[in-house]
Amino acid sequence: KEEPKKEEGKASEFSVAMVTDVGGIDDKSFNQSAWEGLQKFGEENGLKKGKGGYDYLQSQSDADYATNLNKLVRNDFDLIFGIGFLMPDAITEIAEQKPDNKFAIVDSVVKKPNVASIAFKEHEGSFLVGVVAGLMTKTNKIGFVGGMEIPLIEKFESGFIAGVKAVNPNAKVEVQYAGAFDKADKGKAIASSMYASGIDIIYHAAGATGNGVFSEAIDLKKQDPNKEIWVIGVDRDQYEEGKVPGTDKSVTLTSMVKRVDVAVYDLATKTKNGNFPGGQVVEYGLKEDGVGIAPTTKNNVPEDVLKKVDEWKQKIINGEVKVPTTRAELK
Amino acid sequence: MLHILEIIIPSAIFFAAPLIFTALGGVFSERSGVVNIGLEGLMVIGAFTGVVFNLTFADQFGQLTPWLAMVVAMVVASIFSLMHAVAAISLRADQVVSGVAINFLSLGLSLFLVKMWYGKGQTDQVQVGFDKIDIPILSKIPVIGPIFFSNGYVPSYLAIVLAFVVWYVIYKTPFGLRLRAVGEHPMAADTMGINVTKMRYIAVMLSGALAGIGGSIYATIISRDFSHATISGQGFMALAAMIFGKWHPLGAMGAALFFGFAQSLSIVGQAIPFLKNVPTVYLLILPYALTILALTGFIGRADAPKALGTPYEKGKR
Amino acid sequence: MSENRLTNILVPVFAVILGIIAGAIVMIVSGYDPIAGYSALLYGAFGDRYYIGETIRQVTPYILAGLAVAFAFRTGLFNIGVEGQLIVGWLAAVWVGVAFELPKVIHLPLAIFAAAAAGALWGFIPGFLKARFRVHEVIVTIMMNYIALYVSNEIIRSVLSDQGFKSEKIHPTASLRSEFLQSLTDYSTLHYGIIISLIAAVVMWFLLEKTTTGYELRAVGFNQHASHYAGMNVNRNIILSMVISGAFAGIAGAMEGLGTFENVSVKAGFTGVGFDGIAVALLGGNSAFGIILAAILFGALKVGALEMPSAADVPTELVDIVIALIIFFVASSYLIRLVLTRLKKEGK
Amino acid sequence: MLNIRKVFGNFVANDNITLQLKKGEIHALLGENGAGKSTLMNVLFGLYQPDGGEIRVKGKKVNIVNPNVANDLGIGMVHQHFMLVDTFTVTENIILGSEPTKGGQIDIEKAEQEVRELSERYGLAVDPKAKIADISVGMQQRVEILKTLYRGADILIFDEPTAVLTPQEIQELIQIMKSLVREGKSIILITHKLKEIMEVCDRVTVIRRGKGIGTLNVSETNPNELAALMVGREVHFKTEKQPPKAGKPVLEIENLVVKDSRGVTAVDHLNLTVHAGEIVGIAGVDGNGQTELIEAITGLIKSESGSIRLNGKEIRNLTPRQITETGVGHIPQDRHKHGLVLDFSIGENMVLQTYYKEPYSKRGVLNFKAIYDKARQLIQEFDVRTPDEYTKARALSGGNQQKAIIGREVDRDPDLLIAAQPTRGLDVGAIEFIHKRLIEQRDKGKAVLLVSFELDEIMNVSDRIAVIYEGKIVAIVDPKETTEQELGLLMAGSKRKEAGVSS
Ligand SMILES: Nc1ncnc2c1ncn2[C@@H]1O[C@H](COP(=O)(O)OP(=O)(O)OP(=O)(O)O)[C@@H](O)[C@H]1O
Ligand SMILES: Nc1ncnc2c1ncn2[C@@H]1O[C@H](COP(=O)(O)OP(=O)(O)OP(=O)(O)O)[C@@H](O)[C@H]1O
Ligand SMILES: [Mg+2]
Ligand SMILES: [Mg+2]
Repeated sequence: KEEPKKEEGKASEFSVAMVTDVGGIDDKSFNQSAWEGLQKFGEENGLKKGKGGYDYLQSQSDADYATNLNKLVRNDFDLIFGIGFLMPDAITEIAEQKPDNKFAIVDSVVKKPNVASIAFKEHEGSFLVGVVAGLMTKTNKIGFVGGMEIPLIEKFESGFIAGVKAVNPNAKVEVQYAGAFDKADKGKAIASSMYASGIDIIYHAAGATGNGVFSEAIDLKKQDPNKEIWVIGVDRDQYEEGKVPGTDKSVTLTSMVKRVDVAVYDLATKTKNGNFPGGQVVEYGLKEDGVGIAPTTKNNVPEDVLKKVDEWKQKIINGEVKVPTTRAELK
Repeated sequence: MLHILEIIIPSAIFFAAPLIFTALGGVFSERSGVVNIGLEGLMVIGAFTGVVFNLTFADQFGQLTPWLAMVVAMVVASIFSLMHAVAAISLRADQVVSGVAINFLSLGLSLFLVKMWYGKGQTDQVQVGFDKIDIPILSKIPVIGPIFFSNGYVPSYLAIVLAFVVWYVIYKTPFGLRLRAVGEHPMAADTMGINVTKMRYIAVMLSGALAGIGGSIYATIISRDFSHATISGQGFMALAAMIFGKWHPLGAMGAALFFGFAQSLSIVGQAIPFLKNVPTVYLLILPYALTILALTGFIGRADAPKALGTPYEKGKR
Repeated sequence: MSENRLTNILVPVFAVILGIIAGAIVMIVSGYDPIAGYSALLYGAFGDRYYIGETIRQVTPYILAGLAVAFAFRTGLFNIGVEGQLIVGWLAAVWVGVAFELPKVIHLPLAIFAAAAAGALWGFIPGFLKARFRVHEVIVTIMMNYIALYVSNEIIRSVLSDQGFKSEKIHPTASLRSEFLQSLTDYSTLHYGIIISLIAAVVMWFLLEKTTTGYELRAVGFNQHASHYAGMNVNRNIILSMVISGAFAGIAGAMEGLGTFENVSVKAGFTGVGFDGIAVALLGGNSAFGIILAAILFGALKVGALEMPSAADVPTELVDIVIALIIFFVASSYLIRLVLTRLKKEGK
Repeated sequence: MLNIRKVFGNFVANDNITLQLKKGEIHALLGENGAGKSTLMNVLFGLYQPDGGEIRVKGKKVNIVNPNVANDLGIGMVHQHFMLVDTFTVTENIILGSEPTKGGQIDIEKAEQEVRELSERYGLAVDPKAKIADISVGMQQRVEILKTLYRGADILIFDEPTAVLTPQEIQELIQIMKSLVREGKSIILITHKLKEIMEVCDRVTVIRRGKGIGTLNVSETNPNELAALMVGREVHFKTEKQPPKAGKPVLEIENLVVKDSRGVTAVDHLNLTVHAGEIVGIAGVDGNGQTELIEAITGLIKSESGSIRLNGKEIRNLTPRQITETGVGHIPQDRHKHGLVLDFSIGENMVLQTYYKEPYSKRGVLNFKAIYDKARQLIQEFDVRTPDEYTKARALSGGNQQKAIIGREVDRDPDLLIAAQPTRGLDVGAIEFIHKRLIEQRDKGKAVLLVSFELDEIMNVSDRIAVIYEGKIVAIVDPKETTEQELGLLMAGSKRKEAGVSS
């Protein structure tokens, strides 16, 4: 039953699919971004959504990763993405079982000849938003809210703090982890306590937990429109998330965007052209336009600050400044 | 220290409010003799309805939207609770099991609908929420004012007022007397011409209504969208608060506030010097561990309504 | 007698049929094609040997979780804490699997035993509190679930990894995986756990129905006063029941830790298997054999559901609705019984 | 009530029964257990809907669809099992369902005032503010009566009101009933006690197996005729028995002190000896320590001090199992709570204390063949009416459940058999059977300790009567040399001397 389809698929087109983690393709974060990249790739190459074109499967729990990957293998997709740092075990396993298939993993590293690993230099992007925060703070107290305390998020934290300190050594950054990426209530409570203690800018790297940070900031702003409090978004441009109802203002100061879409699109294109970087780690940083600050930053951040940010960006790209990726390096 | 209280107490209150509403619902249901493990699911329905209504009608109703969403969530959840009522009261199902089914069903159904309507795993963020307020006059009281009456949400204060209303209803009105009689000794109530089935239906639907409110204000104030993780355990916390509070409305409110306090402490705790070195895990499990300790008799014995969990069959001895 | 038994079998069968019909109605109302939906589900559960392997893999913890719920239920206790017991069992199994290097004949049983012991400990606490302070086990077990979740997450972070989010992979000597089963099922994650589950089902049946211990446990479950009167140690039996139930749940965790995942990671929420166990036990009529059948049904539904979005565009949540409705219909079996007696009467 | 018919499933509980109640009379309703008395009354009170026949009140056909309608028609019922909410006060129980209100709130003061007035008018002496849990059974019954009066009932139904009362309380109740009739009320009285019918009733309707047998004027009949009508055959009231051949002491209790669940001393330095080959009956008003005494002997609760010896061996505060194995059999007072696991089959219930012993189990594994063989034998021997030994105990009627328990306890052949209220709620036929079995044990040289609130039973069956009052044995009397009046006084706490008998 599968044989004829295989020939048909292989002969005519290149097909690509991805497995999301539990977030789904609209998590306003890397799953959504990845899907946007895949859609762009599909549309540009005239592919249809579904088998033989481009598609995705959403996981209900971590038990589903392997099953979903396997399912895509069985549907003969030429390149299969695993999105998220929870996926490497499943990818490793399936990649071993199916050495003839090509896989790619986002946000993690799998050392297999048929797996390409996509990594981002989140610390570089975080550094830039750290610069914004360091220059914009009025109270010299800045907050960082992490999802889970894992090495990946530590990259955000370290880069951010380094950015703040680079421009404003007097500013204090308070760090708190919510312990989960889907606990808005925790995010809100942390934000509430941070703002109450005089912190005026919070950078969150906490997925849906960050929704709570936005919600608190918006409510405070509604209560007192003159209050100077800000949120820094993550992964995507979160300007919309920060909109204060009844006004045209947003509490989103800036966002550290992680262009998973760029990376996914890029890797798919490479693979289609026969340049699959199997076994390699492909890094996307400021230089590759893989991370950066959101264009909407100009709405709330004055020109001179943006200029400063740009200077730092150049320094990083040039290699003049090396951004730390761990707390140890930060010190 | 005072400053820390100003941080902890307001967030304790807004954490507690959904629990208070839901726990008060639990008081109604269980006082009438119907166990309601389904509070969690009813909160899910409330959260789902509240968010969907808010997203759909925010343009029409403007600032009124969250309030209307709350009312609609209340109505929908109380209709949904009818399933539990029918199973537990009319069909004599095991009440715990029926509650578990409610929890499964509400989550499955609401996520199914979210996927169908929005084509994705969670809704968008609601744009119109409740406003934060400082209560006029009261918030000006020195010391207490900033701690208790500032930076709060209206529904939170409503929850506390409601606890007193429920207390009045249950202990001072004929309805309350009958409700308690039905939960203690349904056959006695029956012989006194009280319609046991009707009373229990009303009680379960009230629990649905209040859990619906609890869920909707949770979603509107705290999570702002609806997904599989929006309500994850709050209903069980409310249940615990109700038991902790000995099936008494004011007790349930007190317990909910206490849980809110523990939760807010577990979050804010990291900023408090002497708690800084305590691993977060201790603060995370604090509410649960305390509930267990409380149940073991720390706060005296709690006597559940006698007929709790037993379906009433006319003429059965 | 036999008529009664027939009803006992017919009730769950009717419940399942009603649940599936209701699911079809939901699909029709929502504008999906129920035939396409259910065919996708069926294909995704049993379509070929790979899917069958995945289904059996899912059935494995379901059987054990169902046994855990049912064992407590049969002895008068409602163990909603299976989820938490499963989590600590999973943790313990992986811990042993990672920390030691031993020959397989020792390592694997030791890891499973550790899981059982951890689950048993987690069951012991509510059992003890019930025996000693008459605290209702439903509430304590719910609380224990959360404590299990947070404590195990913390241990994974600070003991099993260096502030990471998952443990290392267990040593192969502690693994339930097998090349043979994988080759048989085209690289599914099927592992030897299914055999352990089936053995556990037999153990539960024998223990409860055939031994004096089981007699005591059941007696205490039905009537503590009469059991006390008859000279049984009521408190000891309550604790024992929760301990055994917890051990089953712990082993269910071992199935995940030693078979499906071969590691343990920080969880943002519950696995759901423990709660599904309630459904399994209930549909299975709390009997060992019934639980196996119910676990197969629910396992197939869960695994098959994954095929529904891609093949028929139906959200996987449909299956959760169907399962919930099945529980509902079983719980409300009074209605089904009523209909059945009506039918019987008219048949006469 | 004319030609009332009520069917449960295939079972006809009431088969064309007619009962006519005249104004101002006390009308007895008599029948065996399960004859259909309660069912008939529940139909009258609107709890059940009749499948046939009609009810007329003051000549008008009525349709009583629920208790509210019954209340409106002036029909009130005092139920066999009290319908009171323990945690409520007397007043709350009385007003429940028709509460006086003031601005939406219950007007509790007004209600209490009304209850007080009613209570005084009928000489009921009830404290409106007391919690039900804190008042005696007799008082609770008065609350039940007040409930009906509060709703303005003219027709009062009493379902076995005397079963739970002490002789003194029964006398008081009879006075109350008489005063009610004087005030123009009519009463239907259900009772198994023929003596009471003879004493207070004007007419009596007898039903048997759901069928009405007829209505008689009490003044024109006698207990023997009534019993025969009820059962359908001759009944012997006096149990035949040989004089006892008392042997060595089997049970010796000295200075026993037991506290009840609330920590109040319930058994207070009690002394009692029971010999082989005799039946000692314990007479006393409920709540004087009988329950605690028995539970202490059988090990169900711990005692504070003193000594309990069985055949010379100290058994105080051993576990129930150790005590059972020493040779104590116990027919518990509450058969549903202690006596049976209702959801076990009859067979499994038959080995409740012996399941772990051979031949019922070997190396921890049960031998169901042996268990059910034993069950069949006992079912046969003790005439337990059950479809088979696999039937759940729950499905049996009370009398048959009791027979099963007695079979099990007697079969273990204990040296001491404790029977607590063994015939409570049973009909005369079943009572006769159980009394015979107790005497049989005695004649086999066993010691029997009987606790009962029925003075008839105590007088009939015992060889010696020990009167218990406030946790002490206040007197030991010979049933042949005493009267119910004397016993009643002793039970009420008056000293023997005052009763005119030297000790
Ligand atoms: N709800 C019921 N469903 C089925 N059968 C019933 C029900 N209630 C009573 N019966 C049947 O009707 C018969 C009459 O019961 P009822 O309670 O009226 O007896 P009774 O004369 O009051 O007996 P007792 O002297 O023990 O009080 C019972 O033996 C029983 O078989
Ligand atoms: N609600 C009921 N539903 C079905 N059967 C019933 C019900 N109540 C009683 N029965 C049946 O009626 C029969 C007699 O029951 P009942 O309790 O009236 O006996 P009894 O001799 O009056 O007992 P007791 O001495 O405890 O009053 C039993 O076979 C029982 O199974
Ligand atoms: Mg009876
Ligand atoms: Mg009766």
